[in-house]
This record gives sequence, structure tokens and C-alpha cells, in this order.
Amino acid sequence: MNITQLPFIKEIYGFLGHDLTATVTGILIILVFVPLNSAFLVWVERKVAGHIQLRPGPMEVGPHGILQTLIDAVKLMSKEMITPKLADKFLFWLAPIIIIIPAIVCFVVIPFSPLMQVREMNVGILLIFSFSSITVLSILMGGWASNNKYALIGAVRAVAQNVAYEIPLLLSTMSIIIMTNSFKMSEITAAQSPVWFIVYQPVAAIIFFISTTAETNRAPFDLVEAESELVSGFHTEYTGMRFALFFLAEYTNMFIAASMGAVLFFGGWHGPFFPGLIWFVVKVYILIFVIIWVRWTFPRLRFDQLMNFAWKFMIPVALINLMITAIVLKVL
Amino acid sequence: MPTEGQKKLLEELKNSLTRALPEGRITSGDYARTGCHLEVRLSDVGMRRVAAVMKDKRFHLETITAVDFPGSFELIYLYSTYYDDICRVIAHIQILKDASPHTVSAIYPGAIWLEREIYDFFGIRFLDHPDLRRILNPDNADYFPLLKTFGKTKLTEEIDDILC
Amino acid sequence: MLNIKTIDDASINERVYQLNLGPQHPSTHGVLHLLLKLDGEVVIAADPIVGYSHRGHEKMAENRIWEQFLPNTSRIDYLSGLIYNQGYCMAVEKLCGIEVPERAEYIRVITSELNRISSHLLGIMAFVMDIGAFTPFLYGWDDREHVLDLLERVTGSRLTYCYNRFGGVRNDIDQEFCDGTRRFIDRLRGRFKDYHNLITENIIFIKRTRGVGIITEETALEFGVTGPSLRGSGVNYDVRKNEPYSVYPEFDFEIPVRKEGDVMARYQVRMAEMEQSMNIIEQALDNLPEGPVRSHVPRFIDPPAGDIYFAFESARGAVGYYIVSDGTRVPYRIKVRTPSFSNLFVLTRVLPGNFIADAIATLGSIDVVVPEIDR
Amino acid sequence: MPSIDRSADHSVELKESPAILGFAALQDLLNLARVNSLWPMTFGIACCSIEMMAAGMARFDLDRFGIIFRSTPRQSDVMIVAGTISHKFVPTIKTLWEQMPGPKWVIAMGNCAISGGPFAYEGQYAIVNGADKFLPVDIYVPGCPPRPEGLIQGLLQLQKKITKGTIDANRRAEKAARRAKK
Repeated sequence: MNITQLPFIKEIYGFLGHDLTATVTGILIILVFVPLNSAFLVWVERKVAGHIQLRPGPMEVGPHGILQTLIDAVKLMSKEMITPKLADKFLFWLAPIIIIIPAIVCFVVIPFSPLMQVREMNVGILLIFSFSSITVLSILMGGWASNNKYALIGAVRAVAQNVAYEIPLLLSTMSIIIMTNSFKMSEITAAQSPVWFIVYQPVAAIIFFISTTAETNRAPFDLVEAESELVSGFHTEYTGMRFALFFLAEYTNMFIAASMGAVLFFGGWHGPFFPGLIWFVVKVYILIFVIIWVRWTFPRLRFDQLMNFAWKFMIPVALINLMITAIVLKVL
Repeated sequence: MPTEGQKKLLEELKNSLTRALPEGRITSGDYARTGCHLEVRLSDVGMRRVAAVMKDKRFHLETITAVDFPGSFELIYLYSTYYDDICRVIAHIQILKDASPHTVSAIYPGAIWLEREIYDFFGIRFLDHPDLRRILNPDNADYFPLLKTFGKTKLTEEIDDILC
Repeated sequence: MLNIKTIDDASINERVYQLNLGPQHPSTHGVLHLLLKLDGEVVIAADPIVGYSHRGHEKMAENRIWEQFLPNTSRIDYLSGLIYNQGYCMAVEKLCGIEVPERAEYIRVITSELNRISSHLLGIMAFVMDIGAFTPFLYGWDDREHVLDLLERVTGSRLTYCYNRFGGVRNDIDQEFCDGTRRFIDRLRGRFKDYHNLITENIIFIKRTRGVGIITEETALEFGVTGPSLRGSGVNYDVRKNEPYSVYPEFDFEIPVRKEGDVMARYQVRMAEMEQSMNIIEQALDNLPEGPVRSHVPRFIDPPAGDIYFAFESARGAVGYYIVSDGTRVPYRIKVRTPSFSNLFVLTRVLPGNFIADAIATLGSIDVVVPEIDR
Repeated sequence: MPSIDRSADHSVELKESPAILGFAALQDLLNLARVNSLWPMTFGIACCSIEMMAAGMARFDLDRFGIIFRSTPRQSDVMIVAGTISHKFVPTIKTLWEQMPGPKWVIAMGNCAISGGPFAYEGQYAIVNGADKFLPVDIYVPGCPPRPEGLIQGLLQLQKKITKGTIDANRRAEKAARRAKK
């Protein structure tokens, strides 16, 4: 007697039909999963940073401080919400909302395991890229609306940085898509069953990894909220829950970037004998650990070096890599 | 124990200073007790000429300070050299209480802040100084703290009865 | 570098906006207000505004007897408190002609050099944190805590010391302190390998510091810059070597000098200077003479009338006490010539033409302590 | 002697943060959350700032208590006044204090912030004798500079003060008194 026969669910199932209930339940699971996961990621980052820096990290709240981020969120909820007097009220209020939406929508197409994928879309990767470029819009909105010089500089930097690093990101993913000639994420993972794509495309993997670190404004590219230069970048004027939303979005973007890396290069849920989901989560968290590790070891790039690195180095290399893959595919 | 390099430099300095400042009293100081090799005593003006001589001997302006004596202010210019053996020249310039000496910031740009500090503490206004405003005290302060007349300075008798 | 037109160029003027790296800013090492005029991200003019932690040390000197000014000296530059203590005591001893026993001189040199290492550790790591790497800051502090433990054993305080007295030091050092210092030095030498491959060979650090914020020898001469900022520009001036005081002539150590004068040069000079301080400490510990640590000095000294200028080398540059005494028990005037005052002012000449990130890196490499500027 | 305008002091008393819901239990839960993630503002003035940094570093590690140093006043709850307050700096501290949101507290760290410390004497023209002249100080951490353990004890004392909810206790006491009078 499968689940659809239960009294309560039977009516909904009958009313919505198979597809819609699957999507609705998938989205509900995502809405629960995203805040929990980013809270967990914030805790992981503070513990890993602590141990890198010879100190224990949060210990007070729960065993080894596991509830620390939850307590932070509750505290931020109870803080007074200040809108600066000369701020652009509507944009100031809208920016944190706009930054959350793409972060959640991108989860729809991520193949956690062969049967756990909310919606199999044939535009898979394209959807993630298009939505992740909306975050830049909200950063600019937040920076401009809060009428603060530091926030404005941070926002302007964010736009230039994301535009510069969107192109190598797309080019490196293109070389994968040429190989599998399909945007479907599940097909890409399926095509990697014998050999992962990182074996065929090491250069594209490196370029992808660097540009996702830049895309999610993580050090050494965190010029957007450079602690020592711009006080705290575009969210200088945000208090309470609005700041928590920015914080949440940053860590969710990091999770999406890591999961895309896992899907494109490390064979998604492929793995010897564990079930698919375990392999996927392990790979994603290893990638996230590397991103955190990079943050706490490297200093910050200067803005013009950042730009030169993208335009003069990453894009040409990505183009050449794309060309070589095309030629090789043609020949084979 | 001054080395001959120092002696030669001191000789040169003495001659060029006497040539530049005929009215000044130039004596060689006792380094062990006062920390300076050459003392120049002047009254009223001449700080720019001293600075010019020092600049082309490649001395650097260590500091400018002032002391509030009962009769007059005494501006103290200290020059010392980076290179070979140390040689420090101190210029004591007596000026009247309401005199306004000339700035040396044209020759030593570093003097801009030093003179601003003296104005801030003593109220001595320097002639054609680039931006003479207060540096350490709040801008709306109406007092010059380091004058002996400002604030309550404990007389030595009071201190004696406290300590004995 | 960028060919930036000066401020009075008409076309620039309406695009210039003012950004104050305000009194409260994560990378101004205290309360320094750096008023920047910016065109986009490029600094056109920089005007440091100081005085936010002005406490009137020099006015206090005129209201206190000679001994009461001792605690003030270590609060002027709290990162090299022992060095300022030593300087003030030596200036007054020179004025009154007080003899200091040999052992006390050696202890003063050992504690001052340990203080210099702890000050450099904090100065370098705070500068590296301004560039963006947060982790070395904690490693530097971990070493610094070891130095603070050693100094606390002997002097009783961690930061604002009052350990020197006229005629010697307050109490003697014991064998435990000497062994602890030797263990610390071996540990720090090992730790230098980590610093070098975490920071010096870090490609991003090199790109951020090479050729940035160049102070030429000529500018240094005009502005009176001293200390590591000067030695980074190729001038071999260190008061311990050029104008030897205390027992420094008995140790052989050389002065690290770099030619380029950029931010990286100043960083390398400070790292090399720490190694030299370690050599000095080891030599001082090896031939530490026996004997009393304090010569007999009356409880309240009455120095003869007269003035004296005594210069010595702190972690930031050449410090000088200009003391005027009128023969009474209260000093007539004490002027403290602090190096950061001139080192900071050089920024108005060096910063224009750089980016904001370079301005912050240059400010960090000058390693200012703000209460030392404000006195 | 410049006297800073005392009248300005009253404009900065602790704005009572309205209790979100009347239930004491929920208020206690919120207090518990505020206590375990006190975010101070990086705002060191003089020597005490070095000991405040030492408290945040590897050996004493404030991160254990969930305390991260935030650089903007907008995201911080505690203002640790670490160092001597000079007259020139008073307006800036007031603006920083007013920029901080919602339930906020002040820790006066070091003798200078408590009473002017070693720099308070008869003829002093430059400093304000203590942060409580113009800020509602909650916790005083004595010492010149106080040891990092002293600052951590001060923070724990602040936590005790918040969770014990003396502010709410006073309000409950007033309500009881009013009811008794009726």
C-alpha cells in the first residue's frame, strides 16, 4: 500500500495529480533543507576556521556549539530593523528578498540521487546560471539603496566581479556540455558512470572552481565585503533579519556552487557501493571544505588584479580548452 | 671619542653655519651630557637659514618643539643625520611671546605637522604655513594646554608635603 | 603607477568624492581618521586626522615628579612599553649622571628586545590581516602570548610595563626566565619557516605588496621617517647601531636594509629585524654578568638644571626624549619625539595615485600605533 | 576648562526595546538567544584594545561563547569601550552608539573607560573621566589594561545580567507595585 493510499494524501494526490504533488513535496523539502543546510554550513565554517587557527570555535550552545547558528538566527530575529533615513526604502527592503529566491530555485534541478531530483528539466544547467546571476542584481540594489559610500563601492565591485567571472564559468561548463550535448543534469551524471569528467577536463575543472569561488564572493575574491577595506561591503547598513538573509544566501550559493562542481566534474551520485545520495553529499561537502580552507589561507586580491586575472587569463584559457575539446570530439 | 669623519663634518658645519648666521652663537655641545654635538643659539629669526644649511648637508629634521619660559618662548629645532656617524645639531631660537616665526615647511615638508602641533599646544602662529589648524585638540577648543598659565600646575611645595 | 592628475584638475574635480576611513574602522589600528579624496577607487589626496586618543602626556609630565612619569612612558606606545621605559630612565640617568650596574643594563636589553619581537609580531600580522589573510594574525598572537608569559613572570604586567627604575630595574631575572627565553627563541625560529611559506612565498601576497606604496630616500629625508619604514627604503639608520646606547656595542648584530622601499621591503625588514633581536637576546643571555640589579639612588632625585635630548630605537623608529629640567623635583618640559608622528605624515605624499586597497596596505606597512601619534 | 554639554547626556539613555510578545517565557528565550551570540563591535581606542584582541585570539578565544567581532555598528549588540575617551572622540562614540540597533549594551573596559584611569587628575583638559558620563554603561571591567580573562568574566557577567533580565524584573516589580496600590 504505497503512500498515495493514505486518507489525507489521497485527496491531494487525486486533486493535483502525480507530477504536481511530486514537485510540491520536493519544494517543501527544499524550503526545509535550505535554511537548515546553510545554518549547518555556517557552523562548519566557524569550526573549520577555528581548528585552522588553533582555537576550538563555538562550544557553548549544544554539543560542540552545533546550535550556534540557530541561536544567532533567533537573536538576529529579535533585533531592531533599522532603515537609514536617506535610504531608498523600497529597494532597501527588496534586496534581501531578491537574494534568497534564486538561491532556493536553483535547488530544483540538482540531482541529489538517481530518484531524488525535484524536477528533471532539460534546461538544467542554464536555469542555475540564469538564476545565480540575479544575486548580483540584489547586491547592487542593497549596496545602492543603503546610501552608504562603503556599500556603494562594494556593490559596484560586485557587479564588475560577477560579470567578469560569469564568462569563464560558462565557457568551462560548455566544454562539458559539448561532451554530453545535453543540459539535463541527470544525463550529465549518467554520462560519467565509468570515468568522471575531471579526468577528461582537468583544466575546465580548475577554471570552474576558481570562478565559482569568485562568483560567490568568497576569499581570495571577497572584495565585495572586504572586512578590512569596506567595513563590511554591501550589507554594512543591514541589521537584524535582513542581514541574516544575506548571510543565508551566501552560504546557499556556496552549496549550489559545490553541488554543481560535484555534478559536472566528480560524477554526481556515482560511487562504488554506497547509495547515490551518500556519495553526492560526501563530494559536495569535500568541495565546500576546500572552499572554506582556501578562504582562511589566502589574502585578498586587489580589484584590478582580479579583473586582469579574469579577462586576460581565465577567459583565453577557457576558450582554448573549449576549442581543443571540440577538435578532439570532432576527430574521435 | 668622536671619529675623524664626525670631526670633519662638524668643522664644515660650523663654518657654513657661521657664514649663514653671523649674529648666532655657535658652540660645540657636550654630547655625553646633552646628546647634541653642535648648539646654535639665535634670537628671533634665522630658522629658515639654519634649515637651508642643514638640508644641503642632508640632515633630517628630527623634531621641532617649544618651551614656555617666563620671559619668552624657545623654539628648539633638532637636526640629525642618517648617514655614517651620528651628528645632531640643536638650534635654540628665543622668540617673544606674541611673535610669529616663519615656517620651514618649504624646505622640510615634514615640519607642517610639527608646527601645527606647536600651534595647538602653545598658540604660536607660523607665518605662511600651508594649513595652520589644530592637530591634537578638538577644533573648537579655545585653550592652548602646554602654556604654563593654563590649567592647575602643582607647585613643588604642594608635591613636597604630599610626599614627605 | 597610474598617471593621476592632481586634485585641482578641473575635469577630475566634480567626480571626486570624500570617503573617511573614519575613527572607527577595522584596519586603522586604533582611532585614526584617514580622510581620502577618491576618484572612483583611486586615491587623489589623503589627509590623516589625528588626536582622537590625545591624553596630554606632556602636560601631565609638568604636574608630576620624575618618578611619577614612569607609568606614562609605557602608555605612550603600549606595544613597545619596555623600550620607552628604558629610554626615559636612561635619559634621566644621563641628566643626573647615575651609574647603572652591568647586570641591569643586560636585563634592560633582553626585556627590550623581547618587547620588540612581540611588537613586530603584532605589527606584521595586523598588516597581513589588512591585506586579507586572517589566519597568520592568530599564529602571530600565539607566539606573542609566549613572550607575554615570559615578560609577565619578570615585570608583572602583559602590556603596559613599569619595570625600569632610575639606576636599574625593579627585580632580578631568574634561571627559569632564561631557559624559557631560550625555548621560546628555538620555537620561534622553527615557526619562521611556517610564516615564510604562509605569507612571504604566497603569490597573492607578493602581487599585493610588490611595488606598492614606495617611499623614496628623498621623501624619507624630507619627512623625517625613521625605523623599519626608512630601512625599507635603503637607508641604513638604526639608533642602536648609529648612536649606540646602553650595552648594545657589546653585541654584534647587523641592520637589515632593503632597497626597494615598497610595502614588501618594509615587511621583509621587520621579519629580518626579529631574527636580529633573537641573536641579541641569545648573546645577552650567554654572557649575563652577575651583580646587583639596581644602584643606590635616593628615593626622589633632583636632577641639575639643563636640557638633554636622548634618542633610542623603538619597534617603529627613532624615539627621543627632550627633557628640560629647572633643578626642581618636577620636570619643566618633557617632549617625546615619536616616530609614528612623522611616519604617518609621509602618507600624504605616498598615497595619491594608489587604489584604496593599496592605501590600506601602505598604512598597515607603516605600522602606526595611534596613541603614540596623539600622545 | 571645556565642559562638554551635560544636557546632551539624557538624549542617549537606553531605549527600552519593546518586548515582542507579552509572554515572559518567550522574552526569556530571546534573552537566552541574545546571550549566546553577543556580537561586539571592533572598536578599540588604546591599550585596552590590544587586550580585547588578545581575548579574541587563539588562547582565550571568544568564539567559544559565540562572540564574533563585527566591524559595523549595525550588526553589533555590545559596544566595548576599550581605552581613553578624549573630548574629540565623544561625538563619534555617540553616533556609533545611536547607530547600533535594538537591545544593546555597553561594557566599559579598563580604568580609562571607567573613571579616566591613570590620566584623570586635577588639570586634565583632554579626556572625559569615564564612559558613563554619556553612555548607559552596563558592565565595568577594571584593570589597566584588564587581562583577557577579566574581559571574558565581564562578558559572562553581562550574560548573567541579560538572562536574569534585570530590565524585565524592574518592569515586573513596577507592575506589581501599581497593582498593589490599586
